[in-house]
Amino acid sequence: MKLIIAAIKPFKLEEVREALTTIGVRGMMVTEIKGFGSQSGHTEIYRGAEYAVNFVPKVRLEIVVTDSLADQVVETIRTTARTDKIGDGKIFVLDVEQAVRVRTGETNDDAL
Amino acid sequence: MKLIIAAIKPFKLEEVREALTTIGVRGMMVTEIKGFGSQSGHTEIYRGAEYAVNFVPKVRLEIVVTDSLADQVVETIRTTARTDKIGDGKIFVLDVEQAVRVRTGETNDDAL
Amino acid sequence: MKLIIAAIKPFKLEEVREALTTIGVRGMMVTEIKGFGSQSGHTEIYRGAEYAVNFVPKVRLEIVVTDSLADQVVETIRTTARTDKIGDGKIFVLDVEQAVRVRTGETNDDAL
Amino acid sequence: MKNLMKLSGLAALGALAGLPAAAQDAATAAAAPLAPYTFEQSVNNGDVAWMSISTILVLLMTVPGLALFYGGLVRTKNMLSVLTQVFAICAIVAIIWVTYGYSLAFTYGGSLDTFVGGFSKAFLAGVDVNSKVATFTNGVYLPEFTFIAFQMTFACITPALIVGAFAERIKFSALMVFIVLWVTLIYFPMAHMVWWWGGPDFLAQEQTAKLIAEAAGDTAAAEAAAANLAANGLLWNWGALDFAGGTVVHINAGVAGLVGCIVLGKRVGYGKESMAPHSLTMTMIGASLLFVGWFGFNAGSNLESNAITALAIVNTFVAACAGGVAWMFIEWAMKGKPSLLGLVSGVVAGLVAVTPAAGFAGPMGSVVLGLVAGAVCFLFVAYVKNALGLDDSLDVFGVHGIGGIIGAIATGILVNPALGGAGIPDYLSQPGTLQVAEYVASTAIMAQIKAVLFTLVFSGVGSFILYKLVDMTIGLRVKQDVEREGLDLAEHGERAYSS
Amino acid sequence: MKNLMKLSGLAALGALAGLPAAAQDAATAAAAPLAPYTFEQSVNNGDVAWMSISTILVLLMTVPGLALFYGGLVRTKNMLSVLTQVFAICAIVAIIWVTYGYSLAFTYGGSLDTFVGGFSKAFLAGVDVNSKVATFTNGVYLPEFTFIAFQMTFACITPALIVGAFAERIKFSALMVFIVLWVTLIYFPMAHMVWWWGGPDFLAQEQTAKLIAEAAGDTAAAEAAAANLAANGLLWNWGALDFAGGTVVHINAGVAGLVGCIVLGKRVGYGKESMAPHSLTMTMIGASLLFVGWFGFNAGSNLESNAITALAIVNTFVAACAGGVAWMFIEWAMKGKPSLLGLVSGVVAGLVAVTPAAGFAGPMGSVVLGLVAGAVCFLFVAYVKNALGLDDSLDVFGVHGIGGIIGAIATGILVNPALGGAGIPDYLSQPGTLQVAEYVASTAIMAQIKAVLFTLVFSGVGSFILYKLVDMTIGLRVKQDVEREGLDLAEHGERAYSS
Amino acid sequence: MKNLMKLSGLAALGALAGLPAAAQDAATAAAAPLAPYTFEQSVNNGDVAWMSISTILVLLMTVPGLALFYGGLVRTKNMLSVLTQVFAICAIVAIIWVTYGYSLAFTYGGSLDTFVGGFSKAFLAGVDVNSKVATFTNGVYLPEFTFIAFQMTFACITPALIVGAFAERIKFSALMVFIVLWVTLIYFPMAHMVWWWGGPDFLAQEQTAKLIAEAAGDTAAAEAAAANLAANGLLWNWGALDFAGGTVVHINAGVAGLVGCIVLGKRVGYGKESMAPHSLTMTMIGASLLFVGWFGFNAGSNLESNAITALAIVNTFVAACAGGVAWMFIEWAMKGKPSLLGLVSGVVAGLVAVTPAAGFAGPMGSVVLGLVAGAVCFLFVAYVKNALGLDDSLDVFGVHGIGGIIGAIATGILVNPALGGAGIPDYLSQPGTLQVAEYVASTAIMAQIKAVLFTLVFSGVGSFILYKLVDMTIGLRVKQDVEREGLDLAEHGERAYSS
Ligand SMILES: Nc1ncnc2c1ncn2[C@@H]1O[C@H](COP(=O)(O)OP(=O)(O)O)[C@@H](O)[C@H]1O
Ligand SMILES: Nc1ncnc2c1ncn2[C@@H]1O[C@H](COP(=O)(O)OP(=O)(O)O)[C@@H](O)[C@H]1O
Ligand SMILES: Nc1ncnc2c1ncn2[C@@H]1O[C@H](COP(=O)(O)OP(=O)(O)O)[C@@H](O)[C@H]1O
Repeated sequence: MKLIIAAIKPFKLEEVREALTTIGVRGMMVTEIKGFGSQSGHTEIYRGAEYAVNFVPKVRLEIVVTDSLADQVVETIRTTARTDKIGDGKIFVLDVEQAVRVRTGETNDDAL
Repeated sequence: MKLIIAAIKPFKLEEVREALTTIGVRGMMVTEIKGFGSQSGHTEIYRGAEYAVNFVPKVRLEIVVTDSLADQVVETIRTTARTDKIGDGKIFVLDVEQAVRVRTGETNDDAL
Repeated sequence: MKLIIAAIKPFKLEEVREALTTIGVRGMMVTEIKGFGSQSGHTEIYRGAEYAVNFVPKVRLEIVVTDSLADQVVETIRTTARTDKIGDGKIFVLDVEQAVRVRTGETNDDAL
Repeated sequence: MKNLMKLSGLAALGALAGLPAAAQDAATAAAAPLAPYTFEQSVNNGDVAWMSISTILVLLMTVPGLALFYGGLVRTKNMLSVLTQVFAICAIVAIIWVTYGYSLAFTYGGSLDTFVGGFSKAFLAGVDVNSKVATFTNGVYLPEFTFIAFQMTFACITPALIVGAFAERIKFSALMVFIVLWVTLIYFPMAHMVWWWGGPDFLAQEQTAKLIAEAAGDTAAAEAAAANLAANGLLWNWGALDFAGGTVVHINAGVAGLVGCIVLGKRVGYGKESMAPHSLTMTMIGASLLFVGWFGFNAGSNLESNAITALAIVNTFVAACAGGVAWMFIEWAMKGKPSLLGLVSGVVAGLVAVTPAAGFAGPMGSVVLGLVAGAVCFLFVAYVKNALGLDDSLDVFGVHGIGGIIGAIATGILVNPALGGAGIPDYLSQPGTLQVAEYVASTAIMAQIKAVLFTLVFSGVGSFILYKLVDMTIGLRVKQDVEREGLDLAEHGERAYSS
Repeated sequence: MKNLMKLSGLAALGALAGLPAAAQDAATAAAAPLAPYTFEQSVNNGDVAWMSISTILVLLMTVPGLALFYGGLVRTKNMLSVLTQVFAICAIVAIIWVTYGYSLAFTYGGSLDTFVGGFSKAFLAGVDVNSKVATFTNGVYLPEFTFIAFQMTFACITPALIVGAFAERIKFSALMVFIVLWVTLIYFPMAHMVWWWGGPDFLAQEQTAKLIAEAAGDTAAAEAAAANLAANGLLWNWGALDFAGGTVVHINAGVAGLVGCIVLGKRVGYGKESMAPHSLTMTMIGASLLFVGWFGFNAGSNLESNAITALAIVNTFVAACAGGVAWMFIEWAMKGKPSLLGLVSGVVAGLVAVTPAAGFAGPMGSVVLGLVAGAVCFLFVAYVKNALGLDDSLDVFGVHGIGGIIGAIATGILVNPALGGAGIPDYLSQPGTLQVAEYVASTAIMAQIKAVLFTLVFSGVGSFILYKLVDMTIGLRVKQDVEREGLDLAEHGERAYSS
Repeated sequence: MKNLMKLSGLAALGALAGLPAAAQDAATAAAAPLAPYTFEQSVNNGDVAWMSISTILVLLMTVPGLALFYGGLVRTKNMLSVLTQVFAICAIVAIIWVTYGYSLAFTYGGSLDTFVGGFSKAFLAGVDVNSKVATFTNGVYLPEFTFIAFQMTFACITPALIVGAFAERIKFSALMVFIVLWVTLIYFPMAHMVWWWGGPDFLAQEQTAKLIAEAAGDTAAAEAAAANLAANGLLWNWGALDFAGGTVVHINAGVAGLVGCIVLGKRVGYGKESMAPHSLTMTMIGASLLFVGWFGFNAGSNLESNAITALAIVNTFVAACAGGVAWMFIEWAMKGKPSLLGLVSGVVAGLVAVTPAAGFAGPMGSVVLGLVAGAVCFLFVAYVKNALGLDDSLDVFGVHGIGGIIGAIATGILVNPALGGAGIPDYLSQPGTLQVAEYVASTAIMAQIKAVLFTLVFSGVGSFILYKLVDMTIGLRVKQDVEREGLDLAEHGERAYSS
C-alpha cells in the first residue's frame, strides 16, 4: 500500500475528492495547513506594523491506497488540482507497511 | 522505528491517549482533520442553499515507536477507539528511518 | 528523497523556516498540532470544574528533500529549534518513493 | 366588585404593610370631614423615554446578551442550539404575551384574582393609545402600551434563563412546548401574584372611600372598599417586596432550571470529557450586555425617571461590581487564579441579588449584598453543586436561584432606613401621598422568606409536572448520537463557524 | 412662494388624504369668523432624550449591527471587507450629510421641490442651537440638530444595506464612488419626495389662511396658501404612508441591491463551492442589534416620546417576533429543521415589513404582518431566488425588497381603524388639531402601490445607470484571483482572525 | 468659607474667563439696586432619562466596548487577560468610587481644594434621593445619584484605557494595585482640578452677593464672596475648557500608558514575531460600541437633554467619521491599502479629539478636527512610534494621548463663534443667565495649552512614581515563559476559545 500525501489549493479540494472517488478511492484524511514554497505569501499591515506572511493556505490530503491504484491516484490529483499557476502543489508517495480498519479489524488492502 | 498514523473519532481521543500511555507510549502528535470515508457526512442548509458536507471531523494521531512496540500500539488503538459503528477509523503503519530529540540530540529509540 | 517530520515549539517556526531556506530547502508543509510528550500540559478551571489538558501546542513541519540534503535539514532544525527546555520537539525521517509537482508534472528531485 | 377599574403597576411595594398605622392616622384625619379622592392622569415624556429605553435594554439582555452569555459556555457544536433556543423563546413568548399573557398577568382575575388574571385584555382588547397605567407616584401615569412592552421583555427573558440548566441535551421541539406551558401556567400567575395591585391613586381612592364610609357608618360601602384594597396578587398582599423581579424572574427560573437538569439527567461524557466553554469572549460580551441591560430591568422597574431611578442605577452598578470582585478574589484565594469567567459570573450573581432590592436598598447596602452574593454563589457552584452531582450546565440555579434567594431575603433587611434603605412604602396612611412605613425587621424579613418559599414550591412542583408531561409525550432529550455530534447540526442543520 | 418657511418633519402622514373632508368641514367651520393661526414652538427634554437615544440606536444598527449580520454570512476571507464597507459607508455618508445631504433632503428645492431640496443649508448654514423643526404634534418642536442627527443615521444605514447583495466580489474603491453617487442622486431625492412636508403648524397656518382668503374672496391669497399646502415631496402628496422608511430605506436599498447583484454577476464558485456563513454567531449578534436598534428607527420616527412611540415599540417588537416564528416554522416544515439563520432572517423580515406601518397599525395587525413577511420572504429566498438564478449574496432584495413591499402595501390596509389601526392622520379639517380621516381602502392601498412602483422604478433605473457608470470607469468587480484569495487580504491587507 | 454649599457640576466651562467683562457690566448693572440672588432647584424627568442612558452608554463603552477593542488586537493567548483587566478595573473602581472616590473628586477639599476634594461624602454620606447637583443652566438640577452614577463611569473607563499600553505582559496582581493607587492619587485629583466648580446658581448667588457687598462698601463680605467664586479646581480657574474629559480622561490615560510601556519594556519577540491582532472582528465590535457609547460620554456631559446635547451628538458623530475617513484615506495613499483597523482607529482618534470640544465647536469645526486627528494619529502610530522604538501595544498614547492633545488645543480655537463655535460661557456678567464671553484667541488657546502641559507633567510624573513603586514591591512584569505561553492560561487558568 502507498500513502499519497498531496498539498493542493484549498478551492480544488471538492473537485479532487470527487475525481478520486470516481477512480475508486474510498477514504482520505484532509488537513488545513500552511504551505511554504515558491508561491510567495503576502504582507499584512496593522497600524503601520508590517508582517510578511510567508505561508499560503493549502490543503493536505493523505490517501492510503493499494499499490495498484497509487499511480492512478497521483495522476488524478495532478490533473485535477492543476491550474497552471504557481503554488498548485506537490504530491509525495510513501510506502505503507500495514493498514487496519478499527471497526472490523480488517487489515491491509481490505482495510482501505 | 515505526510511524503509526491513526484516524479516530474525536471523543475517543482521551481514552486512546490514556491506553497508549499505559503501554509505554511517551509521545504523539495530534491533528484535527476532516475525514472522508464510508461514514457519510451531513447536509447543511443556509437560507435554502444546501451544502452536502462529505467530511466528518476526525482526530489523527501520529506516534513513532520502536519496532517492538508497534504491534501493541496498533492493537491498543484498535480496541480502544472501537465503537462498532461506521467511521471508527483506520490505522496505518510506516517505517521510520531516523528519529532525533531536539533538546538532547539523542537519536532513534533513545529519542522516543 | 526523504520526508522529514518535525514537531517544534510554535514560536520557533519563523527562525527554523529561515534557517532551512538558507540551506536550500524550498518548500514545506506546516500544521498546528497538539503535542503529547514529557512536557506537561496545564490545568484549566471553569466555575470549579477542573480540566487537565495533557496536550501542548506544537507546530509540525513536513519537508521533503533530496537524500543528500536530509541530514543537513535534520541538523539545522535540531540546532535552531533548540531552547534546552523540555518540549523542544522531535524530528523523524521517512523514505519517500516519489514526488510530483502538480503544476509542471516534474517528478522526484526536480519536483522539490 | 363590579366596575373595579384596576390600574396595573409594577414591583411589590408592600402597600399593606402600612395598614395598621394607616388605621390610626386615618382615625385622626377622619376628624376633619373627608372628601372623595380625585386625581388627574398625567403622562411625562421623560418617563416614556426612560421606559422605552428600559424596554429596549431588557431586550438587549435577552438577545444577544443572555444568548451569548450562555452560548459562549457551551461547546462549539452546541452554540447555535443555545442561541436559537433563547431567541425562539423570546419570539414565541412575545406573541403569547400580546395574545393572552399580558391579560393573564395584569387584569382582574375574578374569583381567581389572588392567583391569576383573566382574559379581558386578550389580544390587547380595549387597549389603545389613550389607555394608561399607574406608576408609583400619585397622578403619574404611563401609556399602557409602554407598560405592555416593558413587561413583555420580562416575560421573554425569564423562560430563556432556564435553558442554561439543561443546555447541550434538550430536544428543540420539546423545549418549545415546555416553554409555552411554563409561561402560561407558572410565569403569568407568578407575575400576577407579585405585581398585580391597584396603583397609588386607586388605593388612595378606595382608602378614602373606606374612611368616609366608616365615618358615615356605611359598613357595606366600607367593606366593598376594603375588598378593593385587598384585590391584589397573593404575594403582594403578603407584603413581599420585589422591586424588579427577584422572585418572579430569578428564583422562578432558577428553580425551574434546577428541576429541569435533574429530570433530564447529566450530559453524555459529563465529568469525563472536557466541556470547557467554547468562547469565553462571547460569554464576556454576553455578561457585559446583561450588565448594561440590567439597568433597564432594575431601574426601569421604577416606571418613572426620577431620583429613585438614579438610586436603582447606583445600586445595580455597585452590587454587580461587588459581586464580580467577591467571586474573583475568593476564587483567586481558593483556586489559585482569578478567572474572567469567575469575575463575570460574580457580576451576574450581584445583579441577580440586587434585583429585588434595587429601589429599596442604599448604595452601601448594595455593595454588601453584592459581596455576599458573589461569595455564596461561588461556593455553591464550585463546591456544593459538584457535591450534589448536579449537571446544571450553565449554573442557572447556582446563580439565579441562589442569588435570587439571597437578594429576596436581603431586601427585607436592607430596606431598613437605618441601613441606608429607602424604607417600606405606605400609600394608605395619608391617601394621595407616599409615606414610609415604620420598619419592623421580623415582619419585613418574614414576608420575604414566605415569598421565597412560596416561589420555590410553586415553581418547583409546577415545573416538575410540566417536564414530566412533555417527557412522556414527545420526550425531552435528544439521542446520544445527536448529543455527541452536537445539537447544531442534528437539530438545526447548521454549524456556528465555517471557514 | 417667497418667504416660505418650511418646517421639516418626518414620516409620510398623508395629510392630504384628508383634503376632501377638510373642504367640507372647513365650509361649516368657516361660518364662524376665522382668526389667523398662531403657534408657539415648545421643546420637551423628554422628546430630546428619546430622539437622542433613537439616533444612537440607529447607529448601533449600522455599526456593529448590520456589519455583523452581513459579516457573519460571508466566508472568513471576506469578513473584513464587509465590515469595512459598512463602516466606511457610514463614515463617508455622515460627512456628506452635514455637507450637502441634509440640505438636499430637507430644504425647499425651488422649482425642483417636488423631487429634491436645494443647497440653502449646505454646510448646515444657518442651523444653530436655537433652530427647531416640527414634529407631528402642533406646537411641539425638536432642536434642528436633533433632527439632523437622527436623519443622518438613516442616510448612513440605507446605502450600507445594499452591500450585502454583491458581497465578496466588489472592488472597494468602486463601491465608495458608487455610494457617493447613489446617496446624492437616489437617496436624498427619495427622502425628500417621501418626507418633505410643512409640519402640523405650517399646514394649520396655511389652511387657515386659505379659508380666510376664500371667505374674503381673495383668490390670489387663497391660491398662494394652496400652493404652500401642496409644497411637499411627490410621494407625500400622493398620500403614501411611510412611518419610518419602508420605501425610502428598504425598498430603495433592496432594489439597488438586486440590480447590483445582476450587474456584477455571480461569485466565482457560486453553486459549486460551499459558501456557508463563516460565523452564525456574528450574524446572530448582528440580527439582535438590528432588532434592538430598530426601535430607534421605527419608534424614533415618531419624533416624540408619547403613546404613539409606545405603540410603535409594541408593533415593532411583535412583528419582528412573528416574522422570526413564521420563517422558523415554515422552514421546519419544508426543509426539515428550524435553523437559527432562518429565525433571525425572519426577525429582520418582520422588522422590515413593519417599518412603514409602525405607528399606523395595531399590535394584532403587526403580528399578522410579521407572519406574512416571514413566510413570503422565506419562500422567495429559498425557492424563487434560486429559480431566478440570482446571486444576491446576503438576500438584500429577498429580505429588504420583498419585506419592504409587503410592509408598504400592508400599511395601507392595517392603518384602518376597523383593523385596530391608528387611522390616516388629517391635519387640515380642523387646523391646529390632528384628526383621523375617513378610511377608504381603495384610496389608501392605491397610494401605497403607487409609491412602491415609483420607488422600484426610480431606484432600479437610477441605480442601474450608476452601476454602469462606475463599471465603465473604474470597474466594479475584483479580479478572479483576488476573489479566490479573499478581499480581506487583497483589498485591505489584513486578516480577520489570527492566532 | 464655612457653610459653603458647593453644587457640583461637570465639564470645564471657564466661567471665569468672563470675569473682566463681568466687572464692567456689573458696574453698570449695580446702578440699579441689586437683590440677593435666589433660585429654585427643578429636576426634569427628561434630563434624568438622558443622563441615565448616558451612564449606561459609558458603561457599554467600557464593557464590552473597550475590552473588545483592545482584546481583538492582542494575540489569542492573551485575550482573556485583556478582558479581565478591563472588567476588573471597572468593578474595583466603581466600589472605590462610592467609597471615597466621588468624595475626593466632587466635594470641597478644604485647604487642598484647588487640587483635590475631601472625605465629607465618603461612603456617600449624606446623599439621598433628595440630594441634587447643578447642571449648566440656572435652576436646572439633577438627582445627585444620577450625577454620581454618570461620573462613576468616567472613573471606571479612564484607568481601563491605560492597560492597552502594556498589554500582553503585565502581572494581573501588580496591575490591580497600580490602578487602585492611580485612581486615588492621579484620577480623582485631576477630576477635581478640572470639574469642581460651584454651578450656575452658586456663581450667580456669590457674584450678586459680591456686587451688593461692594456697593455697600462691605469689603469683608465682598472678599468672602470673591473667595467663594474662586473656590474651584485649579484648571477650572485657569479657564481651561474641557467639555467631556479631554484632559482628565484621554491625555491623562494616554500619558500614563506611555510611561507604563516604557517602564515595562517591550514584549518578548517584539519586532520579530508576528503580533497580528487575533480578531479584528472583535476590535471592530469594540470600536463600534465605543462610537455608540461615546454619545453618552460627550453629550451626556451636557447634563441636560436640550439643543446643546444635540449639538454634541452631531459634533461627536461627524468628528468620529472624519477621523475614520482621514486615517483610511491617508493609509490608503501611504501604505497602499485602506484597512479596517485604520478606519476604526481613526474613528476612535476622532472621538478622542472631539471630547473636549463636543459642546463648544460647531459641526464643520468638528469635521476638520476629526480629519486632523485622524491624520496626525496615523502618522504618529505608523511612523513616529516605531522611530521612537515604543512598544505601546495598542497605541494608547498614539490615539488617546495625541488625539487628546489635538482636541484640547483645538477646543480653544473652535469654540470661537466666528468659526461656528458655541462661544465661551460666562455666568458672571449677568448673574442668573448664561452669556457668551468675548472670544480672545490668545487667552483661550493659552489656557488650553497650560491645561495640556499640566496634565502631561502631573500624570506623567505621578504615574512614573506609582509604576516604580509597584515594580519594586511586587514586580510589574510576568516571567518570559508566562509571556510566551500567554497570560490567559498562566494568570487566569482559562483559554478564550475551545472547541
Ligand atoms: N519540499 C517540500 N516539502 C513539502 N511540501 C512542499 C515542498 N515544496 C512545496 N511543498 C508544498 O507544496 C506547495 C506548493 O509549492 P510551491 O513551491 O509554492 O508551488 P509549485 O508547486 O507550483 O512549485 C507549498 O505551499 C507546500 O505546501
Ligand atoms: N484510504 C484511506 N486513506 C486515508 N484515510 C482513510 C482512508 N480510508 C478512511 N480513512 C480515514 O478513516 C476514517 C474512517 O473511515 P470510514 O471509511 O468512514 O469508516 P470505517 O473505518 O468504519 O470503515 C475516515 O474519516 C478517514 O479519515
Ligand atoms: N513518540 C513520539 N511520536 C510522535 N511525536 C512525538 C513523540 N514524542 C514526542 N513527540 C512530539 O514531540 C513533542 C515534544 O516532546 P516532549 O517529550 O514533550 O519533549 P522533549 O522532546 O524535550 O523530550 C511532543 O509534544 C510531541 O508533539
